[in-house]
Amino acid sequence: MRIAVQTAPFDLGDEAARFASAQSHSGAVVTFTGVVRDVSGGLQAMEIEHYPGMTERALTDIAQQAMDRWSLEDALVIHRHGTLTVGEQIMMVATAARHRKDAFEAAEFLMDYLKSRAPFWKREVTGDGEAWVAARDEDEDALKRW
Amino acid sequence: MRIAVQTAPFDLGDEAARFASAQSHSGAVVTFTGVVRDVSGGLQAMEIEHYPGMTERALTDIAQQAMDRWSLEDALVIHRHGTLTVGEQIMMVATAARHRKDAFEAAEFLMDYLKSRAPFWKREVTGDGEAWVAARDEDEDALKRW
Amino acid sequence: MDVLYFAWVRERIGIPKERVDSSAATVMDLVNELRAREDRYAAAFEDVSALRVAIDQELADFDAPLDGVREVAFFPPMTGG
Amino acid sequence: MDVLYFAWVRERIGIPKERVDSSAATVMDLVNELRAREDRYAAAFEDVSALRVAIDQELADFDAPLDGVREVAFFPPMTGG
Repeated sequence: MRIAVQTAPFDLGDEAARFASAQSHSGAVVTFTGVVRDVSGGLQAMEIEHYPGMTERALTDIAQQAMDRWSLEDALVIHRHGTLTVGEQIMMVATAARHRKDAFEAAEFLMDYLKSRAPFWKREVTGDGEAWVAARDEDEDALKRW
Repeated sequence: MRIAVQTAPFDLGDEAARFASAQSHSGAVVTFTGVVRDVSGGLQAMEIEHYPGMTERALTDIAQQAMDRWSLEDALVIHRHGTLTVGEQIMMVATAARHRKDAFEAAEFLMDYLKSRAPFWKREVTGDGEAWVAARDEDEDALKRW
Repeated sequence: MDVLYFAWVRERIGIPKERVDSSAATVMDLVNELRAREDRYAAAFEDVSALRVAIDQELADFDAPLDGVREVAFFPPMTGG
Repeated sequence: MDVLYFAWVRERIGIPKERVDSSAATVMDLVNELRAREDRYAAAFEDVSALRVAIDQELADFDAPLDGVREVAFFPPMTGG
């Protein structure tokens, strides 16, 4: 299990390949990658603030819950903070399990909890100014299925 | 949308990175990778037979169904055939969408259909001989949720 | 028409493909014709509930008609992924 | 104790962190003490239903006791991922 909170970019390809090759018993590897997207046009940057100390604790706790709840061999969470531009990778999770159902469900669980329970806050910078991204009700609702 | 049926190995890292970087509107990229695993010990090789012609048609049809059913920007399916050894990557799917729910669901749909509706047959070679892998009832049941 | 066999169906029958001249109306009629040929066919088609069939490279049912069909394939349930 | 502010809570109050000497029994008591200080605090804590709180780096409720607590943080709902 590895948790990384960093400003530096990461390479999805390298991380996915390294994660998959480290597994000796897993037939199924799932990855999720979040990318900065310009939904309404004019996005110049995405700034991500976090709570140093609590962030690592929260991500470790969420990943450990996933490991306990599903038959996982391994889990990976990488989340960036700082200033990102359109097209940059914000974060990724990866899960490895014998069966695909465990790998998929655990990856979705990690994403749902990470979205609403890890202390990150996004701010969008456009030509018109800056605005904090509002939490979505559907992200909070997504937790109810677990 | 890309479908590849091949004997050659593929590089999960390269494929995942290339797929993700080709998307301009997607915030969410999910990948699934299947790896040859030695469940009961003594596996020397995994032989994968397929039905040339029908395989490409079936995978294209499954991927097109996923594109029609979810808001996907893109989908990728790579599946190998021939002789593979433990630890080798058998296949992968990737999906890209604005929202993670679409990307996750479509990837699971692709996997469920690919498992039971694409004409591949696995044979395990061990020191004791060779045996065709039997289809699992739970894989057929997995189709019912879609 | 061309008749193709895959996986253990191919192994039991001993060939991957053959040309069959048949006036069978449905897949099941064709199966019964093949069963009557030789023991190896009877063995391969012993339990059709354990088999799947594709007509012109599309999955089909055993009661599907064969009129105009160019290619029929028999195989066990698929195990990809 | 240390009191931390993040995202727009930090912006409204104007500082990321401060030392607060308080005998508040619960988080809500602390919020009321802060509200009474200055308008910028009153603005930040206007609607606590729009806020989240962490006590010693664990998410908590506004009625949680503050006895022995070293660090309290206030912030809007999280938007990671």
